[in-house]
Amino acid sequence: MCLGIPGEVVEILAGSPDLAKVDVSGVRRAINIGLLAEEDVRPGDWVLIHVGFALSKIDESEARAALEFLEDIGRAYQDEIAALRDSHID
Amino acid sequence: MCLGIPGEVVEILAGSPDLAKVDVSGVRRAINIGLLAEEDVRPGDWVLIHVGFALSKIDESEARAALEFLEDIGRAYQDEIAALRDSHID
Amino acid sequence: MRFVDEYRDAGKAKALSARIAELCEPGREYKFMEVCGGHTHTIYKHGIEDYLPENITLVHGPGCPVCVIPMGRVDDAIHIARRPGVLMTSFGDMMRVPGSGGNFFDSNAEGTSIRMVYSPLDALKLARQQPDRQVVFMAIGFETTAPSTAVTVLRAAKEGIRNFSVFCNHVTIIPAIKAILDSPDQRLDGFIGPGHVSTVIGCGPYEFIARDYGKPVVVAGFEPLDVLQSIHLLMLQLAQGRSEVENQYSRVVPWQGNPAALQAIGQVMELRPYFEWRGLGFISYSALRMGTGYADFDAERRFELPGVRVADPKSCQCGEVLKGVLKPWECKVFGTACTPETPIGTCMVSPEGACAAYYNFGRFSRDRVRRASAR
Amino acid sequence: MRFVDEYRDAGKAKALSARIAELCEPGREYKFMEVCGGHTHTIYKHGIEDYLPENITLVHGPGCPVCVIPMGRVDDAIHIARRPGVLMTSFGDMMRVPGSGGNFFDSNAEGTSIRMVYSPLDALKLARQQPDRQVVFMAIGFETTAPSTAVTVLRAAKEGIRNFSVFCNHVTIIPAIKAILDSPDQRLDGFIGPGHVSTVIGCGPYEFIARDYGKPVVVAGFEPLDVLQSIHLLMLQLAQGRSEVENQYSRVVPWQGNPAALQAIGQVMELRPYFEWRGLGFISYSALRMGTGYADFDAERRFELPGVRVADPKSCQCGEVLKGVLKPWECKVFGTACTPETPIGTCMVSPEGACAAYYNFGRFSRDRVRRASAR
Amino acid sequence: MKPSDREQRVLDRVERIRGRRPVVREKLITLAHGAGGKATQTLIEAIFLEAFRNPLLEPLGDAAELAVGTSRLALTTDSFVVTPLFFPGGDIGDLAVNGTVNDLAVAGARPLYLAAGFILEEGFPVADLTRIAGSMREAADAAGVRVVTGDTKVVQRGKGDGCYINITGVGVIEHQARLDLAAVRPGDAVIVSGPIGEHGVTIMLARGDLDIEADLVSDTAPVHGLVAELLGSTDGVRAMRDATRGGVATILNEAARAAKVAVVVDEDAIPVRPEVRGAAELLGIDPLYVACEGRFVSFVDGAEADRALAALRRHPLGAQSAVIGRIAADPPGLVLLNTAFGGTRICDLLVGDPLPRIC
Amino acid sequence: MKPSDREQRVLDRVERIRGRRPVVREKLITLAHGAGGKATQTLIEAIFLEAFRNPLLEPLGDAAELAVGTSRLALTTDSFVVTPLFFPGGDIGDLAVNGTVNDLAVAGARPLYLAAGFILEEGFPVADLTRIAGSMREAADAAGVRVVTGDTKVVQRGKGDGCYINITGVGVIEHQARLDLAAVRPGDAVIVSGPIGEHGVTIMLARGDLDIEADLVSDTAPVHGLVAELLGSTDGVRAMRDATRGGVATILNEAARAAKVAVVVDEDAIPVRPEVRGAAELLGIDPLYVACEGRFVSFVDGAEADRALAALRRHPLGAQSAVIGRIAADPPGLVLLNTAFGGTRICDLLVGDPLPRIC
Ligand code: SF4
Ligand code: SF4
Ligand SMILES: [Mg+2]
Ligand SMILES: [Mg+2]
Ligand SMILES: [Mg+2]
Ligand SMILES: [Mg+2]
Ligand SMILES: [Mg+2]
Ligand SMILES: [Mg+2]
Ligand SMILES: [Mg+2]
Ligand SMILES: [Mg+2]
Ligand SMILES: [Mg+2]
Ligand SMILES: [Mg+2]
Repeated sequence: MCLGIPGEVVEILAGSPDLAKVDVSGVRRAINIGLLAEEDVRPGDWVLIHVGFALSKIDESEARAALEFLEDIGRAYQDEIAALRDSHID
Repeated sequence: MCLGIPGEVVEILAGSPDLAKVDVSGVRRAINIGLLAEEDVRPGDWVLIHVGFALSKIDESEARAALEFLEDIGRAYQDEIAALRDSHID
Repeated sequence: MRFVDEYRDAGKAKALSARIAELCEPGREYKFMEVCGGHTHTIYKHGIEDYLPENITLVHGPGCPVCVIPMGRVDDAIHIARRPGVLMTSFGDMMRVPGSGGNFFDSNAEGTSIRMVYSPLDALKLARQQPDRQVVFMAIGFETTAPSTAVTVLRAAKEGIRNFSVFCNHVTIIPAIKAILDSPDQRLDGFIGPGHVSTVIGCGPYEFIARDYGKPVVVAGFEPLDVLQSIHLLMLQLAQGRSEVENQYSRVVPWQGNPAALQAIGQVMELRPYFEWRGLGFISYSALRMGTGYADFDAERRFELPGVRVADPKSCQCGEVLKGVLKPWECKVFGTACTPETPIGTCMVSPEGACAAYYNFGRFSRDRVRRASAR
Repeated sequence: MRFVDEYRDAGKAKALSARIAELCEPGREYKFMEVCGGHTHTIYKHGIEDYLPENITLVHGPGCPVCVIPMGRVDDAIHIARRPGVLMTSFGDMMRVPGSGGNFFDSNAEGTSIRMVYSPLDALKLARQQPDRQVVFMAIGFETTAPSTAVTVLRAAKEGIRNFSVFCNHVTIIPAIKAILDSPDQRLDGFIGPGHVSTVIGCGPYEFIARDYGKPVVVAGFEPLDVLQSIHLLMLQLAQGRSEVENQYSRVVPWQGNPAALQAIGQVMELRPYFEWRGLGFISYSALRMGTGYADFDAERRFELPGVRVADPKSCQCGEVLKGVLKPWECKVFGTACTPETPIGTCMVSPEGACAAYYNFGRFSRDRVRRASAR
Repeated sequence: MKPSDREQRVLDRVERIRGRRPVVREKLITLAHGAGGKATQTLIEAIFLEAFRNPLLEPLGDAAELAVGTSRLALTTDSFVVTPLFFPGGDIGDLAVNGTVNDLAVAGARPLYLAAGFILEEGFPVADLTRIAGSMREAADAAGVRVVTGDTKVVQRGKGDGCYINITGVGVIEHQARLDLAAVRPGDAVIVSGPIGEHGVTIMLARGDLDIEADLVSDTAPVHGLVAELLGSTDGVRAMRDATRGGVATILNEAARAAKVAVVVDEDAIPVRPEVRGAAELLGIDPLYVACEGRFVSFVDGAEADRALAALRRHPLGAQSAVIGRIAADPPGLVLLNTAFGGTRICDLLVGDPLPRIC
Repeated sequence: MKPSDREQRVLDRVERIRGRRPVVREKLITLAHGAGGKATQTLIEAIFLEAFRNPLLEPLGDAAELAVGTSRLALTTDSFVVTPLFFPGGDIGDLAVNGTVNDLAVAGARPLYLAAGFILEEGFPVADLTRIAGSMREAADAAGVRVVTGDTKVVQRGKGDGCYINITGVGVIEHQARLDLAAVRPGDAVIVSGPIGEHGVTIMLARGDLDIEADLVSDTAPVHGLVAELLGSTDGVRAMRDATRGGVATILNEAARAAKVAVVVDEDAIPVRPEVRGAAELLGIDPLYVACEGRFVSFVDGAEADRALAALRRHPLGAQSAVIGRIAADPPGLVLLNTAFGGTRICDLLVGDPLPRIC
């Protein structure tokens, strides 16, 4: 519905507190962060970018938790596959 | 000072009595003849054209007279040259 | 790329795929609608269906901002662009959307200036740079995009820029979902909820789906593992007999959404009493227009519009595809009269459109592909 | 071509040449000024000097409409053309006339629209066709051309065309001739009178030259035999001790001129109290501007003009060339710094300009040419 | 009938229709006709091929192969209309020379001579022209070719864009191999000579209206040396194409259609610089469709792929060459992409330019 | 010193300065740089020749002569930017093909192959493009050449003028003669292959802003057959040039400069159609500077002039061929015109296009 890309804030632009320079894989653009005025965006934060605006600040702890869950599932699956393989060898 | 070209009136344009189609050696353009309103310009007349306007009607009898004069001078010259040549042969 | 690559891991996909398969009751058919065209795009672009058992069907929903624009609105935009001195701007997505007499590229070929911008702020910048032109921004998109338009208009107002206006075509997602839920020919088992629109509206607005219609909703991210995990969460709810709203995409979507964004929309725009959606017809209170306080920036008021309702071509079945009733290939003109080169319907235009996604990415038989793609 | 080819006959030229030679008093130098640049062009283009004895010198006069335009007027025209929406028009002759910062082509390269027209009526037509542009016609020329401008303005007024105006640079020939006659460094034996300007003003205005200054005047046509015959007529007057105004060009020039044309000029234009001529400086009552009744069509009033007087380049000796005091090649920069590619003075631009005519057509030694051209 | 059978019937019909003779449906030329995708192909086939049809033109290769006397010549032409004229990594001048050299090189020819036609817009700075001519000379020297004839036209302001350059190149084909996209066959390897999309993304950013910055430079370079390295290493090269307008994906589709094979590409094998990927993600475009100006794709006998790759990597321009896929028999005419995620999808021609998008 | 000696000294200095290395003084390109006169020559010599300098380019002929294998090739390129695209007697399509064929023919080559590059403006009617391609095909068939490769670009509306075409031609030189303007020598005859200026005047009138009508059609035609006729008739041909931009006068000046000779032309020997003359008189321009697209000038050993003329006149395209002048030794570098009136004048290069004038 709407293309949104995560980018890292590298600089809050002096003079325009609504604007931050955001880096996406080495390319940079000034992004309007006015919609995150409450969130105290700082360099190092990651934000979701849509049509030149930051729509939300990415919650790194949520991200970590979700990824751990996925990794657990992955690990469990690997174990099962290994078990399956072992059982075949038997 | 001003490029002027003789052209032959081939048609008075219907609806715009100020305009005449004029032919210059096979090329035609509509020319404003308003400055010759007194002259009763008609097809077959020759006019002097300058920047899209007819400035004067060419006076064919004057032209003929002038040319005759030039031809006389030319003929007289030819006669002299011939006489000169004859005198050399002698 | 952080927050991207880690969600494209084939190993974890296989694990999720196995878990999903385990949850399938034999003989039962599952139909989930991904509301958002972004998900449709992800599904085809990454080949997510390759990880799903045959009895899970993904049904493509109405959440493609371009696909729901009716022909008459494209014509209206071209009408405005033809006025002398107008520089029309919009997102690249709109350039190939067919109006009744051609798309924006065709219109430019006939003499208009319709330019792509990356952001509505870029349109405003053009207005600043070219004070002798009337710069119009054709705004499209759901609640995700509307705040950007609103902030841009606020900025234009603050700077006193007089040669800028918005041709507003923002739509709201909830009425569309409701229309689908109320449609008699629909049988869905759950919804993959739109992730990015939820950064603005939050997850609360979906609760009526779980509560009143008994269908689970999982708000999902846009990487393939996000989608796969959301399907897993939906299958879990079904297996456990639950119907709740869950947020798979909690790294990006706050449950409450973005209040500042909602506030900006509320300040600048107001709900239209009704709006025509391509294929779906008129839906009440389903779209936004400039509010009376910002009427000066309303292109619909600044330029007289014919506002003619143009009927969809007879052969077009976009409505059925947008409601998820038909698969793209089931449309009578799919791939023959309607192709990305010569689209009849909007769904064939946007990369998010179900027909375009299927045509561009998925147009082949699974069996032949499996043989060909073996490494 | 009738009225053209019969006046280019080499046989008759030889006859006239012989008659002219006969009239030369041995040891006497004859200097005739052809007032009109059209005659200068004819003289070089057809090689008339090849028919003249060494002791007859033709001196090139000021009658080249382009050559007398001062730099400041070119700059003014460019200034107008730079105003947004302006479409400036003029005759092709003006396109390469140098202003202080380049000519019209250079100006177009920087972004103006200065277009050539064949007739002022064509400029008016452009105004009709492009009502959203301000079409300006830069009028140049002597009394020959002024009636065309006047009639065009009358027509614009009649049609109520509001986006047309004239940047008037018409000049009058008599004050220029008088300035030359009054110049102390001048010794002329007679004048080849300007044929086409005389179609408008007639022959009467030259009588003061014969009467007050004792110099013969022969109003001449523009074909080479016309010029040669006029020289013959001048030589005859001198031989017979007469000084009269004669009309060699009676096929075209009525003695009274064209009253309708004079009336049109009088209706639309008025004499300027003074006007700057390139190289000659300010000459009183020597130029025309829009009359108060047609002020609406006066580009000088419609557009604010800097009206800066730009001094001629130091090295430029156009004034001396225009007065006939210097031969083109006697100018210090002739053919080195000043060439048709990089003209310093206006006389190097127009095909009627003495320097251009000499450079383009006559730049070689008679002796070498006689050997080379032998058939 | 089962739904999947019905689906297959629809898809078969779609493929049949795609094989039909192309027709230009538009009444007016649009930018898409110049983008190198489907619209361009249709225009070329329906109008130019139709009008000019002859066996030398028909392959529509990078260069035509001509017999003159006892020699085999290659002839190619391209007009360059890039905006901006000067961009990080190059300018229209070296771009034009390299582009022409590359078309000759990938046709298997040794580039020899260039003819250069300039269409200048009134008002174009002479200093820029001098600079462009200098770049052309440098590029020509680097590639060992000479500009032997030329032409200059000036068009009115508003009828050009500063400077357009057409370059036609003549080369000589000295090796024995018959390079032809139609010769590609199942089992062949698909090799790309370096990271993709740098030129196109650099140009997009250099235009300035996206306000995006990146440390990217155009990949414009002459590949004739690299090609020579490759051709010298193996006889297994079936065909090569430089990946210009339309990018790598367009070439793969041309191969699939010309040889009636399936091209199967592995997404994670395709070299893409992070900045290119970043810009592409931000704009919603796919680097596979973005132009390169110093990269080419070669189709090489699978058994010779390692040898070919090693040869390419020996050359500095080819250090990041990679085998990105292989040729299969079925489904003919399609390009399939195995995604990094483990799925498979079609990778079709685009209609026009890849457009920045928000959804 | 006598005035005539002083004058001669000035003139000698002028000629020395004219021989100096050309410098482009303008900061911006103007239309004059494309008109084929002095400004064009200066631009080409000061910028392009300076940048690309090599012995193959240096003759700046209609086509470069190249050795490939055992063959001698001719290569020429031209961009066509004519307005209007369709005009009495032809269109940009056949004009482009004929123009290229002619550059090859007058270089003594047999035209073989064409490469065609199109720059189309957004909004250009597809029907017009189809028509143009058709004309090109017909012209190519008439000249026995084939379009073997091409390129299409589309530029934004306002950055083109409908359709620009670049054509590059390749021909083979089979005869032994070395044709070279520098080989022209005193005593040679100057022959023009037909009436001059018809193309240029037709185009001026076809633009419509002069509102002048005439029964004139462009002289666009391929002259390779006529050239073959001429070359077959005598070994005395020193050089040929097609009289395009800048007209016959420009070619004569090029010959005078290249061979360091005087070219002496008789005005009344030059074939000019009455309508061309009429239009030229009305506009104040000289037909000698007006472009033709199907006429060429040849320089032929004076002793062979009759034979050459007879050969040319046998061919329908050359029926009105005429000897218009001859070569003299002095003054070198100048073109002299013996006027019909019996005088003599210089006939120099123009700076830019001949401009309609009123004075
Ligand atoms: S194939 Fe075309 S017309 Fe049919 S539903 Fe899809 S987009 Fe609409
Ligand atoms: S040479 Fe140039 S500066 Fe000197 S008088 Fe002639 S035009 Fe004027
Ligand atoms: Mg190529
Ligand atoms: Mg090519
Ligand atoms: Mg190429
Ligand atoms: Mg050329
Ligand atoms: Mg431009
Ligand atoms: Mg030529
Ligand atoms: Mg050429
Ligand atoms: Mg040519
Ligand atoms: Mg190409
Ligand atoms: Mg245009």
